[in-house]
Amino acid sequence: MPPAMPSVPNRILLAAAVALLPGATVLPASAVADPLKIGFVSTLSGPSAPLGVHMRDGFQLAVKELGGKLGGQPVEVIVVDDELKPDVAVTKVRALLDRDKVDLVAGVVFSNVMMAIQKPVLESETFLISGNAGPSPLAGKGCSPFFFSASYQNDQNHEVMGKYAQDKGYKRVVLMTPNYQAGKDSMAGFKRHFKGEVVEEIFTQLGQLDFSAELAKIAAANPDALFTFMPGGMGVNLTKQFAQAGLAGKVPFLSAFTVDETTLPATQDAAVGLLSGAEWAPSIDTPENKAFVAAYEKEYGVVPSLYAAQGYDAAKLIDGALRQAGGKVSDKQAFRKALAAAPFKSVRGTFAFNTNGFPIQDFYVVKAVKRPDGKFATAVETKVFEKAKDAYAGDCKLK
Amino acid sequence: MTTALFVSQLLNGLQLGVILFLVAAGLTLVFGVMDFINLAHGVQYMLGAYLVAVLTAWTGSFAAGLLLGLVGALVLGFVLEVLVFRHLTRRDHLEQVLGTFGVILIVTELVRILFGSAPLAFPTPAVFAGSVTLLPGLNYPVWRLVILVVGLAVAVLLWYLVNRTRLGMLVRAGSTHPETVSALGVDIDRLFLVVFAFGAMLAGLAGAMAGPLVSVEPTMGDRILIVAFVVVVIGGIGSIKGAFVSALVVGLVDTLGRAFAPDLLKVLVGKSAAAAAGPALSSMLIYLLMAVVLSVRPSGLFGGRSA
Amino acid sequence: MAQSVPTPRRAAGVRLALHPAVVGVLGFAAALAIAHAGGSVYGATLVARTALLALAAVSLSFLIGQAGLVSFGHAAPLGIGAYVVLIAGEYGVTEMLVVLPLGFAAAALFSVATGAVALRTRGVYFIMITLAFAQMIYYVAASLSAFGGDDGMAIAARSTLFGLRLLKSDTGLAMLAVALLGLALFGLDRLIASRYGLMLRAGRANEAKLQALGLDPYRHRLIALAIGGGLAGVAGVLLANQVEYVSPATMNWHVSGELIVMVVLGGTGRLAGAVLGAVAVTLLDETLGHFTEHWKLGLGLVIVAVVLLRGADLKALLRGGAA
Amino acid sequence: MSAPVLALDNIEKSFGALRVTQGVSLDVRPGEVHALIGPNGAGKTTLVAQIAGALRPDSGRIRFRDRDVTGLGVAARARLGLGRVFQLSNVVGTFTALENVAVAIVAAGDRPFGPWQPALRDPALGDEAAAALARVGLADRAETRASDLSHGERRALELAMSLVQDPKLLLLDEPMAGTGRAEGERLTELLLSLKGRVPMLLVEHDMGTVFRLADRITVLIYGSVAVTGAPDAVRADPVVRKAYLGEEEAV
Repeated sequence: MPPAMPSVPNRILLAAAVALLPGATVLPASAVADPLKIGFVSTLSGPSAPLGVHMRDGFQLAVKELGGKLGGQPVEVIVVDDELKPDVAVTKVRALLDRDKVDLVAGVVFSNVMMAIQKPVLESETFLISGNAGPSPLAGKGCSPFFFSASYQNDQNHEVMGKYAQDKGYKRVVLMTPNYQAGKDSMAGFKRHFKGEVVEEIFTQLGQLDFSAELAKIAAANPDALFTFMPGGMGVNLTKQFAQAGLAGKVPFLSAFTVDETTLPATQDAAVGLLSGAEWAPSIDTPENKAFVAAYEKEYGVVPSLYAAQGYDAAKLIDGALRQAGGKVSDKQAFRKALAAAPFKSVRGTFAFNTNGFPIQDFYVVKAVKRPDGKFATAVETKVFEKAKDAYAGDCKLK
Repeated sequence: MTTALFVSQLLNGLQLGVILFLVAAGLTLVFGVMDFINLAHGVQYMLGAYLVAVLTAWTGSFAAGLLLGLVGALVLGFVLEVLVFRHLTRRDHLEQVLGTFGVILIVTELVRILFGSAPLAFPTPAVFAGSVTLLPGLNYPVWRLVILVVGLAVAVLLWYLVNRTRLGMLVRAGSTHPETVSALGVDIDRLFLVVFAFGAMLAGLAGAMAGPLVSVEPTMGDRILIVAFVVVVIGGIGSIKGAFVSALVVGLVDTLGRAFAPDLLKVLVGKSAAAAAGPALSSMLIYLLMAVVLSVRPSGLFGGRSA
Repeated sequence: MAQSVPTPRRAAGVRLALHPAVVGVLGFAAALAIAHAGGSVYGATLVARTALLALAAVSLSFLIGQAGLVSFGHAAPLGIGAYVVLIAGEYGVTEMLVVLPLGFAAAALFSVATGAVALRTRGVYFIMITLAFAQMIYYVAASLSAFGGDDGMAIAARSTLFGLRLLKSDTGLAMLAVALLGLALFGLDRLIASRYGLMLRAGRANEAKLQALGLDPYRHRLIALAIGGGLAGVAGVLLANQVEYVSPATMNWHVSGELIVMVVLGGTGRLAGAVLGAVAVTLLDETLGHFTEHWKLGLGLVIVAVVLLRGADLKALLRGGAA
Repeated sequence: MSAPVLALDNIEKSFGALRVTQGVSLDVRPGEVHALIGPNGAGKTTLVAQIAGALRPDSGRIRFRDRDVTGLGVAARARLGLGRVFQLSNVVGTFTALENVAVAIVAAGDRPFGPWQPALRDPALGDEAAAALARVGLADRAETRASDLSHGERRALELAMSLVQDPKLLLLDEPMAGTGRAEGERLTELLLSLKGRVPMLLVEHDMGTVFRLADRITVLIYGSVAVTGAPDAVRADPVVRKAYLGEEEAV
């Protein structure tokens, strides 16, 4: 079959190609003219919606920049809101697979949603491109040839802060995360590289509003640093209250997914100077990144976050792979091979895939700053890991 | 050091308590006077925070923003009452639950369309930023003290209004003997309108007070609503005194529970068991409290009437 | 419902054919058949999901509409049923004929244990104490780190039926869900008309009178809670199989609220109303959700409109219009 | 003479500083109609609530059929045979008249959990209920919803509900209140037909009915018993005339 040339009108070419296939006549004629369908799963309602909105906007920005096409193919992106409820997500993903017959599924902010939907998606041998969630089972024993992550493995941004605390020579650290699996994983990730004393592990309620009790405890413990993981609204609450409690500037604030561009518009000055582990920041100095940040700010009026960058990269990854695979995903072997080569320029700079479908990339400590134009953003403070691989790839049997 | 920690946790608990009281007060009044379940009360808390945040940014002054915001919350309370709630007052509780749930969806979604899902900036007013030293080793955020003072002032004001004014007498009578009030020739609909709008304003004030502490986003009212209901029910429906006492108790139990329950468990059942059970236990403490109170006193602490 | 003796009896056949259980089952079966004929796998998914949600709503409607017990914690027995599938699966038990009664029993046990305390209260206090118990079990589930903690966990495999993998396809699951819904509607309807149901309904309508007649309906209500909770547990067993994933999110109070919305939207007077409510909410979600990210605005408007219109005195409106 | 069916011994009840029941003692003998009268605010409603078991007295004892029932609740006393007709008609409004009577039969102990079949299609239950309705003259109203019955009809229905329970004492709380003249007359006839078979404690404002029905009358003033005696003696009592009948005639 002839490879699809980007310059040739694809539909006609594809139609011709399909018509030549034996048995193609049994296909409904409309299927031929149908654009490539991508189901995009994101959290768009509830307190965690800003993360999902950024990820979706990043993805759609890339599609828009590419003229509504990926790999030269016209695409239809069907966005669904998982409401951060696994059972709702599964039902909606089944609709994407069975009713809408999507060719690809992308997105997913939260790991519990990812763990719930990966089964139906991967069992139907549909490719799943994560825009954020990177739970350890998918990186290790449960890895799949149809799964690729355009983000990171969950532990990594926490490991960054552990390594940073170790390098800084901090001796006594307090850890605080919400009481759920990701919180426990976060502490484990931090401790992988941190060898000093953990004075206290504080587990808070998920969605907690008031951190006064915990902050008083931290003040009393007077540690060398605080490491915390408070995604979304919890991060806003904690950051504001941390500043008010007078701890800012006294206790170094090390975090992951707590201080980023989804929360900075709300926390503003209270967050300036706080540190976070990330694989991307708007300040990364590559032409692709500069263009992305500028375009995103122009389009949506806010500074992009890492979720936006990952969404953008996910679209670019699909675009590149489609180009290599001749504009179609039906030859799964070929498309997998194309994806694994990561044929795109990531806004992060270096980006390659490990055997388990997770990226090999650099990780940084970033710091919240107020930019000269008055907007708040994170900026790279220091690079902690170079071309890092996740800790679970060894358990993955894929080659 | 330990004393300082304990005192600061006490203050934290009281401060959470007065915020809960501000939300619960309107809820319990509307509940008591009109036997009306208003799930949308949390939305009014959210609207208060949004109004004050936006108006503060617009006027450049927190005082002006707060004043205008409270007036706005009052007006929105009137509007919602006239548009929806007044048509639900004589209906079955379940219809009220359903109708006000619909209002939550509508208002939350409208706010999302207008302001987006992202949390809004609501900085601490500059005058009240930072913290003061109360005791040696005890630095306490000024804003939290402000909340404490405002909450207690409102409690005193409410006590005066309810116990010393004609309006208050009607409210009290209305919560126990609604037919008597109508028999007195009082327009119960107008009484409800006033009480409702006033309650909405108090919820708005609570939102504005909490704004500098928490993430100001469209669903911020959901969680506080459930806790406010817990407060109202523990205190006894319709009782301002009950709401006040139970708000403080719930605030203290929640805060002290989070602060000390895990450590206490460590001593009692050992470290690993405590690590597993501690956080779950401190999360459910207020619900446990409610279940215990209601099983002993099925109409709450100060409830005269079971609604 | 309870038709009384001297009324001319309709032919038994006609009565059976018009029974809401039969109508409901036929309706769902037709939907399933159409979906199947159209080759839509998702149609079967949708029918399965709607039927199991309808079952949960019907069990709540039995409590609210017949027993007068407004539970704001019905997500708890639903979630318990789901967790039974997960936990039994981890111990190698996957047979539906075992899991289903187990789910019923576990959920019923929870409902009775908490109900024994909750029934001391009335009205809004009852609403809130049921919420409290549901929140507690929610936090317990979220702390079960062996079963995924807050994230939840995928079930090993769907349950088998008679040792066969009949439920692997959503069509099979949908048929089971529809059959169970029909059975529940039929059984509850019988129960409502029985002496027990008569006492239960009298207790809801006028408890003081029932007391004065010498009957304290406490035991009747406890049994109602066991039945309603147990059926929600059955729905939970089906839910876990449909989603193949179990998480504490199922026990969130939002879910309890949504079930109440379904029941009240469809009308509390009849069990069949809950089925209509469940269908309406699922379809609204399905259609509006496809058009706009802000579909909840539409849902809210529909809910408020239904409530306000239902309250309006339509006769008076018509008279006013004619005058 | 046999022991009284109901005996109150020195009942006391206060709400705060207000003593609403002050040392009340009275009894109802087998077969008699004992009327309890008194001006508004005399504490009749509170006393009825204590007899029925809805309120617990602060002190004193209540004996019913030779049992101390002071500590028992409403349902338990009802099961012992205390039938009650409420001041405001108290039936299940959404049920038909027939269903209401069926409720009473089942509540009285006809297998409350019953067999697995529609209750009203059980002839044993349906026929008994229909017969009870016929006895109070409501045979043709069996299928009418109770809320659609007239005031008097609802009273009759309530009476039917009490009678199927084979009561050992009927506690009638102002049965004539709110009924029209003709309805009241029919109800009085009905009560007269029961007289001698079921002992009754009749709380009533309508003096005509009281003097037609009562064997003895107790007058309650300010929470305490002013006088107990035969109708003629009570009518002649100067205290009663001054405090109660005079006032009543003035109205």
